[in-house]
Amino acid sequence: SQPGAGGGSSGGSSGGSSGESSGGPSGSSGGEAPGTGGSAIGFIFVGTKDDYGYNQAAYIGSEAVEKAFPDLKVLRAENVPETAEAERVLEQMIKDGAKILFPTSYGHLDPALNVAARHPDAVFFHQGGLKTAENLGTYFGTIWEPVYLAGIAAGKMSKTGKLGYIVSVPIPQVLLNINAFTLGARSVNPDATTTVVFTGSWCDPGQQANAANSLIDGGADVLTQHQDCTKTIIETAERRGVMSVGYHADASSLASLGWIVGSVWNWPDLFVDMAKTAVEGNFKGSKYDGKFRGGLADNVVRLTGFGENVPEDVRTLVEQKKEELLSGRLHPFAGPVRDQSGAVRIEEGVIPTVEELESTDYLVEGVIGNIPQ
Amino acid sequence: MIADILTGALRSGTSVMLASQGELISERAGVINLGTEGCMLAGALGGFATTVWTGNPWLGALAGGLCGMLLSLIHACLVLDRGANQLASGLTLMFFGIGVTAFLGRSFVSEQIVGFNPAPIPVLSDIPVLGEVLFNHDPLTYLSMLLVPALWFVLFRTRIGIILRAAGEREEVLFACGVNPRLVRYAAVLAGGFLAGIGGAQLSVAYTHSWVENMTAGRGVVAVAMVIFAAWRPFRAMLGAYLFGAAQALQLTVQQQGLPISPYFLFMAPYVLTLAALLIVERRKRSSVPEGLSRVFAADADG
Amino acid sequence: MENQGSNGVLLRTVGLTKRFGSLVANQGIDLAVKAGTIHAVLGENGAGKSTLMKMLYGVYKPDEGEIYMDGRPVTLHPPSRAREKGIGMVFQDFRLIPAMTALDNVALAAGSGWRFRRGSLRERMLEISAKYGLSVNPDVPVWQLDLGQRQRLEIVKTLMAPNVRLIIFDEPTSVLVPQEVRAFLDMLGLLRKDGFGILLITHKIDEVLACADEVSVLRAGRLTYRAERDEGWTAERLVSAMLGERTPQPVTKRDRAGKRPTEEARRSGHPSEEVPRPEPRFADMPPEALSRMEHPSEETSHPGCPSEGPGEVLRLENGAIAGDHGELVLESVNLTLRRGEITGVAGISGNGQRELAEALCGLRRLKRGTVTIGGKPVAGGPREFLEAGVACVPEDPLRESVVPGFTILEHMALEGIPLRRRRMGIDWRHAREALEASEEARALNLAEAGRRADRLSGGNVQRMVLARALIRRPRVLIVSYPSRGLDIGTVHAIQRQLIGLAESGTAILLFSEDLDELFKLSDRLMVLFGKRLLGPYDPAETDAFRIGERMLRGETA
Amino acid sequence: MKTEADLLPLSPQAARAVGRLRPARKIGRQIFVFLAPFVLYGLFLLYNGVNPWELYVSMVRSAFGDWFGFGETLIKATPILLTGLAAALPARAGLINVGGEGQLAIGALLATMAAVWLLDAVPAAAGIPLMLFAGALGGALWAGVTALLKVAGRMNETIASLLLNYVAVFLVGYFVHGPLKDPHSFNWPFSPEIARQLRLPVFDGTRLHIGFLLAIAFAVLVWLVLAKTGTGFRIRVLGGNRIAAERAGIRVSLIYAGVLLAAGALAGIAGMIEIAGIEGRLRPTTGATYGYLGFLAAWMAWNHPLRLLLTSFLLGMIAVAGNELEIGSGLPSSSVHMLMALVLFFLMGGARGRKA
Ligand SMILES: Nc1ncnc2c1ncn2[C@@H]1O[C@H](COP(=O)(O)OP(=O)(O)OP(=O)(O)O)[C@@H](O)[C@H]1O
Ligand SMILES: Nc1ncnc2c1ncn2[C@@H]1O[C@H](COP(=O)(O)OP(=O)(O)OP(=O)(O)O)[C@@H](O)[C@H]1O
Ligand SMILES: [Mg+2]
Ligand SMILES: [Mg+2]
Repeated sequence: SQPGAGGGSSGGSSGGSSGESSGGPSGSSGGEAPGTGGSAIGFIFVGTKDDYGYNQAAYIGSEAVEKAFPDLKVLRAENVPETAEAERVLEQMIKDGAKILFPTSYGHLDPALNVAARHPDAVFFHQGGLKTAENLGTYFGTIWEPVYLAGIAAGKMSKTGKLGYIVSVPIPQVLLNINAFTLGARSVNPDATTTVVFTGSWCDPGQQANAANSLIDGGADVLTQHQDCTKTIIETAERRGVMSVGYHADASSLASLGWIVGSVWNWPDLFVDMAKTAVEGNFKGSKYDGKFRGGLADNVVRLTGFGENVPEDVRTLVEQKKEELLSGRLHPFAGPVRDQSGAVRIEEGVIPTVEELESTDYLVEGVIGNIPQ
Repeated sequence: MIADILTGALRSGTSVMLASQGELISERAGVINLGTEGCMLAGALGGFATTVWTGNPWLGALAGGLCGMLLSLIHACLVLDRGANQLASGLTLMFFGIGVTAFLGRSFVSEQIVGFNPAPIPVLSDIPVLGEVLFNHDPLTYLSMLLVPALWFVLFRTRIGIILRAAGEREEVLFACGVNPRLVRYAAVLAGGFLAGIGGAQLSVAYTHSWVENMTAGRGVVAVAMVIFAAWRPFRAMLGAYLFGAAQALQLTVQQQGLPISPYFLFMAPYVLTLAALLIVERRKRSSVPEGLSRVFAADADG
Repeated sequence: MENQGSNGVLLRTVGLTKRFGSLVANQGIDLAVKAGTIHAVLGENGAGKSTLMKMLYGVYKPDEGEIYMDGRPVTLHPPSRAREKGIGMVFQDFRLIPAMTALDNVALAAGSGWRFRRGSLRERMLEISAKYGLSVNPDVPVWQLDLGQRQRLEIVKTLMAPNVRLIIFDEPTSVLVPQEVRAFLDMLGLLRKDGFGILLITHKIDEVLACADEVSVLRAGRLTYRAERDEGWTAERLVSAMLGERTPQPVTKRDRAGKRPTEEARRSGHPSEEVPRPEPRFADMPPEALSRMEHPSEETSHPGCPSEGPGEVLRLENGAIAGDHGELVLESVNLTLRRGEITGVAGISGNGQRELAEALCGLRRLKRGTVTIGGKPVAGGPREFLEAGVACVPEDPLRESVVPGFTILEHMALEGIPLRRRRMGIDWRHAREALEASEEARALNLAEAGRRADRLSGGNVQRMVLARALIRRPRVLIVSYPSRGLDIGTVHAIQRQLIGLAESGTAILLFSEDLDELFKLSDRLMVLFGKRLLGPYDPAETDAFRIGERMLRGETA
Repeated sequence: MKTEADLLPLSPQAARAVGRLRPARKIGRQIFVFLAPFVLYGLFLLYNGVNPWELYVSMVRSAFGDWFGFGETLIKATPILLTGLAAALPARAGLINVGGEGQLAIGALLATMAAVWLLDAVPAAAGIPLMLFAGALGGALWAGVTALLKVAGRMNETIASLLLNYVAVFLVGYFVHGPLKDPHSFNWPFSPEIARQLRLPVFDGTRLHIGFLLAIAFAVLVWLVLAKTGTGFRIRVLGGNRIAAERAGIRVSLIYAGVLLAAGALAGIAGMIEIAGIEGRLRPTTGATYGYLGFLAAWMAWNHPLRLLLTSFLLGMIAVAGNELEIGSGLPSSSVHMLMALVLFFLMGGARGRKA
């Protein structure tokens, strides 16, 4: 079971999936292009739509789709676990008329691949996956770009040089963001360190408050996070008089004093465009048939506004770095990049590929904390 | 660092502590409520919502307590009136609490509140280590600290306490004394739900200032375990809850040291520690299980 | 009702009936209790005495009939009503909470309001205990009290309730030693003098003869006899009212004639069943009797020197046994049981009877010492003891031997009847045939095999448990209080079985609170007192007074 | 001599017949108990702007409408049945095992480990039984911790097993993030996929695998053991009265340990079936909540293995129909919990008016 590596568009289709084990009730695919002729579009989320974070961002995207296609029904299911349970829900949606499906969490990939094999007439857009199939493409945003910029701002603003990062579980996206943030901060403040704390869950405000307090007690004066819900950490930081960097959602209103900046998703335009492509039968061969990654340049990810207390020089520095990023002169992960042990992970002069970045399994120099191995 | 851990223990242990004091009342009267988790959630949501509506965290705390109580009323009815199995009813209540609060709480996830904030006690909070650990908390935490001696007094020094304990030991004795044990148990279960609700409200209104679904994440279950660890004594239940809090704080501190220990083992620590504490306690001679409760645990096959 | 004006009648019932499902526990009971009198209620097991009393105390609601107090109809259910009306009850199985102190127990029952003043409550408690001679330590948890003390506490508790006028005692003397019975009856006298109405339930005819002013006899839920003291009553009359046409056959005593011809003579003052008289009372003992005790030279006593004797089956050497709370209850206990002999153990309840019995059944590990059965040391749990041939009849069979929902047959299969396999399962038909063929089961008049044991009355459960032990024909039988709370007929049947078993070669250790029974059955007697097992004594060479003396004071000489 | 037996005019058979009188009222009550939660929930749906009748119809259709849906119901019921047995068997010995959740997780963990590390190239005929054994072993090991705490540490098994559930989840987390992580997963936390031949055979047109037949076989086996064998007899004696069992020479610790280990093995097999039948690989949340659902199913079945067949099917059905509820009504998934809890509440409140 060799997963489809390499950047190819529709390679390694059934990598790891058990497609043919069940012939399945395939629709009347015939000559029709996949994704056309359906009466609905389905979205499944791993959490609730109101989490002020990852799922809410995707949910907002689904609302835009609903508005853009008044003739199509939008089916949604929240809290779909990242197990074979997702398969059942996707099947149910197909039965209810959906021909275009958005499984929005990384763990929905395998179930989606299984269902996709059974239903060649449907199109799947998976959020964040690295495997694709004939009728399944993946999309994602290079959110590490704004996170890097936020790291620069944080490195500038921090007085103690101790940054705190509260994360859930050590998946690649999380590690990638930690690394981007740290590289950003150390690019302007070489002594800065990022202390990472895992909470083990995506949204447990009690744990988040514990972690925030613990980091602040340990001397951190800027907190950021990779959690599905983010309010508690920002409010706790604010109450304890330290600064915060946002993620997923603009929470500047929660922290009038300590807010620096944040990185957020902006799915609506992309979702509508993807859906349109599929509805019109143009999925095959489009840029979405494969691995699509949108970044700052595509406005799929964005940087929020700065907090009131961020001085002008920091703002200009960040804006300037952003320009460099957009113009391609700057790449946060341009080698050399060293990991915690000092070993070089990205060689001098090398620019890593999307696959390499999205399967990060190390933390860069300057990060305190460790990932299970 | 020790002071940080102790402070952390109080911060994250208070909600568990409140809930376990409530559960203690209920269990002293012979009813175990595994639905404490659900009651805490109801309290967390009720407290948060009320604070959003009124802007007054005190009203929020009160409403949280009442919501916890309302949920525990279901348990009381099923167990005391319908003779349902206490453990099954409690587990169902837990599911119900999770479902209902997740449903009703959707619109509150993005709300903001002005909740309780740490209010250092003037002179006392200046005492070097102790001041930081004990006297720099939110008002509900102070109240919870006062609750423990008060509960002890009621349980062991008043006739109400005697009646309550009697209900948990041998209801036929209470019945023979002309007191209706069912009423006593009702009151105890409701009081337990009330405190669990306040514990939940502490979490949402005082500690995290936020509401998300299932935000108690097993704290109610730990609260129940702590009551057993405490051998049904209020002060020990307080100790147990703080111990749990300390384990969580310690876990985070260890992570920040960058020691090569998988965080997953650290996540286990509070639960393993709770188990270890239970083991140590249970090894000491025969523990003082209220007789009525031991019958529940003995799983009398009929109910 | 005709008896409107009270003329001293505190309480009157008319046509009181109570059914449990299809079982009629009480049928049309008319009863009257006057202030300042003791009204005894007699009846064999399951006659419905407790049921009647529970209706009077409001625990059960009568199905039919009325209750009048001071001539007015009243409702007594639930107990809070009965208590308001001035009724107190001392239950057969006490209504105390073991985990709480005596004072807390009193506060629970006697207090009111939500607070209580420990000081004044304790004072009142001590006052009442002093007045009626009911000493109890208020600050000790109830589990530490022996049964006598618990009963005294229960009585104090009842007396402390506001405005009690009528007190119900349900088989109060079954847990007391003779000396305590005496004190208890004296206390009843005091209560009577103070104007309380007293309902006394008992099996013991001599107690009725000793103190009752009026007696009612229940049989199978109906009132069969009622009389006042002046009307004159005899034991025979009462017995026949209790048992109906069935006349109790006296137990054939063990034939010790060959060995100990003087036995009957020595047991002076011992009542026989046919003409029961009050028990010998310690308080009544003449000074000569006391002085005689100072010369116990004639008794055989070999504590601490067990030698391998003939027919020795079980030997406990230097045993130390801990109680439920880890405290040492017995230390350096030596005991030898021999083939075909019954060894009786006397002692005030709570002196280690239960612990000793449990240790010899393997339920309780010895702290020190060894048990040898048939020359082989036995350690380990009940299983090892069972395999070594020990059978046990526990103190409280309902709690310790009955499995809810299981039939008598299944209970018998659990220990008594060996189970045969049939294919992969159990051959129940074979078990049933074995049970039906068993003499012991027939002799003890066991209820039918298919009935649920947890719905049997106490006496039937006792019979079942005993039959189960007998069927196994064990080498050693440890039997605790086999006749506690049973009627005369059952007691005789059980005693005959025990004697028969001993004659067939089993070594029996018999715990009993009934000295009469101990003397009648035992070949040797021992006494539990103060963490020690005293004796053995030869029943032929000692008497009830001396044993009673040792129960209360230990070895004084 | 007159005994109590003589006073009882009715034979036990006759008495039982009397107990069965008034069937109309009884049936009436059962219908009420079954319908009331749906009516109540319907009101709730109406309030939220959903037509309850249409929704119920589509729910029933999704669970029974075609083979696929019906298969889904059976798939859901399978682990519930097994974890239900894991609760029911100890319950008959007087133990309350709420640890099905953790036992299932560890069973799945060990089954996956075996499949991935040892059985990759082993043919199905040997591989599947071995994997099953590994799952049973895993569950039994985890239940063994509870058993050890219970027997040697005299700890209360309810609380111990409940707390161990949390530990088990983190343990699985450790493995899927660590040693058992799929090297080709781009560092995502799940195990490699198990070899194709280790997957359980599937019925055509559905995802239904033969695991559910296995589960039914186990239910019958547990019933046979409990009802017919000497061991079962001893287990039930122990469950009825522990002291009586001790007095009868039944080795209490042995039975406690035995039933807990067996329960763990059953739950572990549920975990294995989830892996080999459905998931194909281990993820951090594989099999979540099946343990609790199993406990409730067991309770609803009065711990009787055969009645458990029915109750686990019922819960499976609600869970499957719940998906349709969510998709069709736009209500959040938490509303399924509410429906399930309502059904349980009414069962609890209504099934037993009588007390012991
Ligand atoms: N709660 C009950 N449910 C069903 N039957 C009962 C109940 N209580 C008592 N009985 C039955 O009613 C009858 C009378 O019982 P009761 O306890 O009044 O007898 P008793 O005269 O007090 O006997 P004992 O001398 O053994 O105490 C017995 O056959 C008993 O089995
Ligand atoms: N009405 C009831 N309410 C609650 N629990 C019950 C009820 N009836 C039976 N039980 C319990 O359910 C379980 C199964 O009961 P049942 O009497 O049917 O089993 P059984 O006949 O002993 O089993 P088997 O059929 O295996 O021989 C037992 O634990 C029993 O105590
Ligand atoms: Mg009685
Ligand atoms: Mg049966």
